Amino acid sequence: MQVNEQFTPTIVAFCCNWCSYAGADLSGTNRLQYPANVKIIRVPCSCRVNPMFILRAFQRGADGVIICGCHPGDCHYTTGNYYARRRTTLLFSMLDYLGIERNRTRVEWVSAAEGAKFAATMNDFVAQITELGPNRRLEDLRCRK
Amino acid sequence: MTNETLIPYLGEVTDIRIDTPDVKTFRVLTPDGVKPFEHMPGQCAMLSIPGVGEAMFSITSSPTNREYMEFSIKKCGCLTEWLHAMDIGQQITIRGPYGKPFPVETELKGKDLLFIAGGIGLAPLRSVINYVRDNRENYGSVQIVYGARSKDDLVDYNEIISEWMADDGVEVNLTIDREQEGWDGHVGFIPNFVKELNPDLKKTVLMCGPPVMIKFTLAGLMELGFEKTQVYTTMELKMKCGVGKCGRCNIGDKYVCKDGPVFRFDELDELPDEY
Amino acid sequence: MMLYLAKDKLDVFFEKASEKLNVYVPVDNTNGSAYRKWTPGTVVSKGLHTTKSAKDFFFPQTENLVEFKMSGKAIEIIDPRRETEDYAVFGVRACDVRSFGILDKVFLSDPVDTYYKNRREHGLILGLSCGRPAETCFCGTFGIDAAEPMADVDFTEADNGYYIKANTEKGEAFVASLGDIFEDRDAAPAEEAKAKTREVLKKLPLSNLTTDGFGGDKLDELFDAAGWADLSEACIGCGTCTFVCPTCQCYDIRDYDTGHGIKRFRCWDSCMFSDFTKMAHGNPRLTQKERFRQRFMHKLVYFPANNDGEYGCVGCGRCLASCPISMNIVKVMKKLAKEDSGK
Amino acid sequence: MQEVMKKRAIELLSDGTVAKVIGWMPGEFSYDMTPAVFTTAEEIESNFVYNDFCGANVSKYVMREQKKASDAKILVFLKPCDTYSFNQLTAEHKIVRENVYVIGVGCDGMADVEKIKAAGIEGITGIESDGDKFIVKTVYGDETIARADALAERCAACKSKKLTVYDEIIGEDGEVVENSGRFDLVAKLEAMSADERFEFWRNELSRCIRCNACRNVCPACTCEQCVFDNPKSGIDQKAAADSFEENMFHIIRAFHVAGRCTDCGECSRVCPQHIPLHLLNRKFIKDINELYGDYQAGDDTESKHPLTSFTYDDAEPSVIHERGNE
Repeated sequence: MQVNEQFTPTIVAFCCNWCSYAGADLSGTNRLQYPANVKIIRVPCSCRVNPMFILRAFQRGADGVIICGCHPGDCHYTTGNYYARRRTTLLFSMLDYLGIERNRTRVEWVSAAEGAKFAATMNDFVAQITELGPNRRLEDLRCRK
Repeated sequence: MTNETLIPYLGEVTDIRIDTPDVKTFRVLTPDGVKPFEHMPGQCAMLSIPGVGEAMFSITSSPTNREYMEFSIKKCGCLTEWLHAMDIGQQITIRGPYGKPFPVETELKGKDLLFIAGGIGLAPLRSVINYVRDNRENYGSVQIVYGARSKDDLVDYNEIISEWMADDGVEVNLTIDREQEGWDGHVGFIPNFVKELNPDLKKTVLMCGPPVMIKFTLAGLMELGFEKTQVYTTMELKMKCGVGKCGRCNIGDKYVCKDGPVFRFDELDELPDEY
Repeated sequence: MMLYLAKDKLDVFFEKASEKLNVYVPVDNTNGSAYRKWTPGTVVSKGLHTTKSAKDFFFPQTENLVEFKMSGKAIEIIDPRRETEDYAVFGVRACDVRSFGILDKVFLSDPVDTYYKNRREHGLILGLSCGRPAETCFCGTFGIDAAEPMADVDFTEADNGYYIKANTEKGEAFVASLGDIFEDRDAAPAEEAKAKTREVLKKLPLSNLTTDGFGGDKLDELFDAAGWADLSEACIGCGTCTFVCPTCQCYDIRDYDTGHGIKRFRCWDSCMFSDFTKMAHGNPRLTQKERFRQRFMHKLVYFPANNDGEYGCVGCGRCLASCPISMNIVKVMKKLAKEDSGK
Repeated sequence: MQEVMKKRAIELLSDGTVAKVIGWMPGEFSYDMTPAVFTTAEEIESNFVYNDFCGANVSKYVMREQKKASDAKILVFLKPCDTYSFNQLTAEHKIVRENVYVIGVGCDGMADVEKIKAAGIEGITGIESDGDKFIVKTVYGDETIARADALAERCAACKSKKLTVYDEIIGEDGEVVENSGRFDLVAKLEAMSADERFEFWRNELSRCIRCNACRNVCPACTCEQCVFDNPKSGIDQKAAADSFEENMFHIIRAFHVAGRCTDCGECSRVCPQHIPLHLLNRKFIKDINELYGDYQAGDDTESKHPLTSFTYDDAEPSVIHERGNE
């Protein structure tokens, strides 16, 4: 795919309230830069992310979706992210199976103390999606502006 | 706009009156400040909020009202909740008029009329009542029996008290389901109230209300000696197109949106029992 | 004499026709076929039926009706329609041709559905008489002759080619506009082919199915028939029969929020779906029995009551072939007729 | 076999063991049987059929009948693959096992009339089983087709002929089939490039007409109200108005039954557009087997579903990104 110089991807980041959202907060207070086109959606736990959320993000114009939760073993609810891990693995595999670019999705475990990791992850993910170009395979044409 | 049936006109809500805890009356004009279209009593219009939904509502105001159109709407579903939450000045879409009106210019002319309404069922009848009041010379006596769960649930109590009750030749009988402080009128359900009132058998009845009220009131009227050919009602079914094509309001060989919503009970008898 | 087109010149015909309008032809896919726009190299399906009927051309499964732009309390209404192109549909069987007449009765009656009318006026139907009807066919029950589709132009396969007959002015103009690609020939082989088809039709297992006991005046007998409970017992409430049916025309109107406006579209709906009549205050058809009954009552009683006795079924047999539990209008008609005669 | 089944059904009805019998009634052309509920011996005597075309999985009807009357005793005939669905429904508390009398019916694979038609046989008026072939009567003359060629696609790759639940057996119980080859097509797809896979699935899913047959027939789809029917979900799409919605419906549906799908193949059987929907479900099954250990839904009613359990050292989602061939 030809990479459009002007292309600024829309990224949706589902962040768990207890770790990754706090991590995002910390990266903010530390004045670490990450692109403004990352839209953070706070969820109580990474396992709250229904596969439908991910698909609907793509439907409404996301070019990449990233899910951030506590590191395995650190879940505020003890086990939530273990379930999320299985679910997202299977969903990503299914998207890949359908021929949808697998690199449009990612899971990262970011703790409340990892502000730097959060910013780095987002920068890396944005770069990755920019390189991939706009989401065309899992797009709802009616929503295209 | 065009005269396409499925493409609506633009309407603007210019006034919202709170009638009861769950009924509001909306005044609708076009953005140019005129009435969206002419109609006859008993006819309906499709109101919609794009993105929320579209539904059929009976037009509450009388055709004799040349200035605006009014809809009394009870909060009970997705769209009505949205309508109840909106403010004056909100634009909505409107299309119509749909359906067959009450036969005010034919069969009802010169007749003594008995209106029986329960709760929000007054909405479609209010249009007829005011039409009759404005063309008083064309009709005989008018009796209105109206009931609701409580005094607070009587829709537009003000108009009933100050206008209808003040009219000569209009008899208004109100009832509520249960005793209530500040209410010295009749208490009891409509079917029994109608029987107690023992109306003249010459009257033509126009009835609207919840299905259970209709069922028992009709039985009561039959007991008193009324014929089914004397009783009209107006129905409600799910509708989408409003013009007899989408198939949703199909009962037997009739489409409620096109062949109704006003039916005489002997006509309803010929339809399968699916409403 | 009749116009004749040799089989090996069919592509020439499509090519010539495509210069004037878009031509759609049935094309095979996995275990079925569907209409596709003809382009050089397209192979026309030899199958009897397309999996879905041809009603899509006039009444597509989804279609945008109107769009809205919302800003604050204001709404802007936009008519999204563009100019419709002229097109021709090739290979339409007699049953489907008749179905268009039934859809016309719904959509072209007052008030006219302009979306439908527009497509109908721009479309040209090229019918194809049946050579090898299937066991599921029962068009004869509704007085349809599978050998004479009665489309704008009829094609009859015989003598290694097609015999061509224009039935309407539009069809005649179309045939004339293609000039000299047809040749004049004696019509005898075409008549022979039709006669052969009619012989096969007589031998079909459903050839003895009649509409006796059904019609606009049979509401009372049929509505309360005991058979509905058994017939609908296994129905899973899907929309397969409705969606493959050439005459089912119920639709839903829905809004879709695109994030920067609202698109109001209509889409096929099925009376078999549990939410078809569901509204805020309840649902008048609570069980599958009532929904199931509605579909068949509509085709066999309500529709004829409103349309001079014409039934809302054309006997194409698609529902027989595709129902997940093999319940269909033939079984319904046979059971109810039996019950009726047993009274 | 049909006669033995009829005899047992009548016996169990007569002695009061059961009040209802779920079976099949005949169709018009000897290949179009309809599932039916019988309540009297006379009905069974005159109208009960069982033959090579009774492929429909009737386990979900048990749930439906119990919903109407939860305490009615029901007799159901289940083929091996149906028993897996039955177990799964029992595990999910959708069926009260005690109120069902299960007769397991041995199975050697069911025939599919689509296969016969695809072989070019038209105008079928009757089909007779004759050893390893079928004699097909048609209006255009008699034809024969080898049984193996008429076997339903899903039966050709049968995962198990073992009856996993029964009160008694008619016919012969079988074994789980090793190397059934049911994942061959999935593996073939996995080996394709992303572009090819996308092309393949667009071609298949674009035919979807959203009739909901796959969902309604699926023994794992037992939600009281499907999210795609719920007006409050925001995605109660009635039609696949956009290619996105075609994808979403099938991804979500397959995901929702992942780990619970027994691979009975009903979704592909009922699809009027012949979309190979089972390939979505099988992908999940294959992934689950490879990532979290072999698991067969409906094997029993006790084991925990792979999506409601986990281990501490499960694979990270990044394994997907690290796979070969993008």
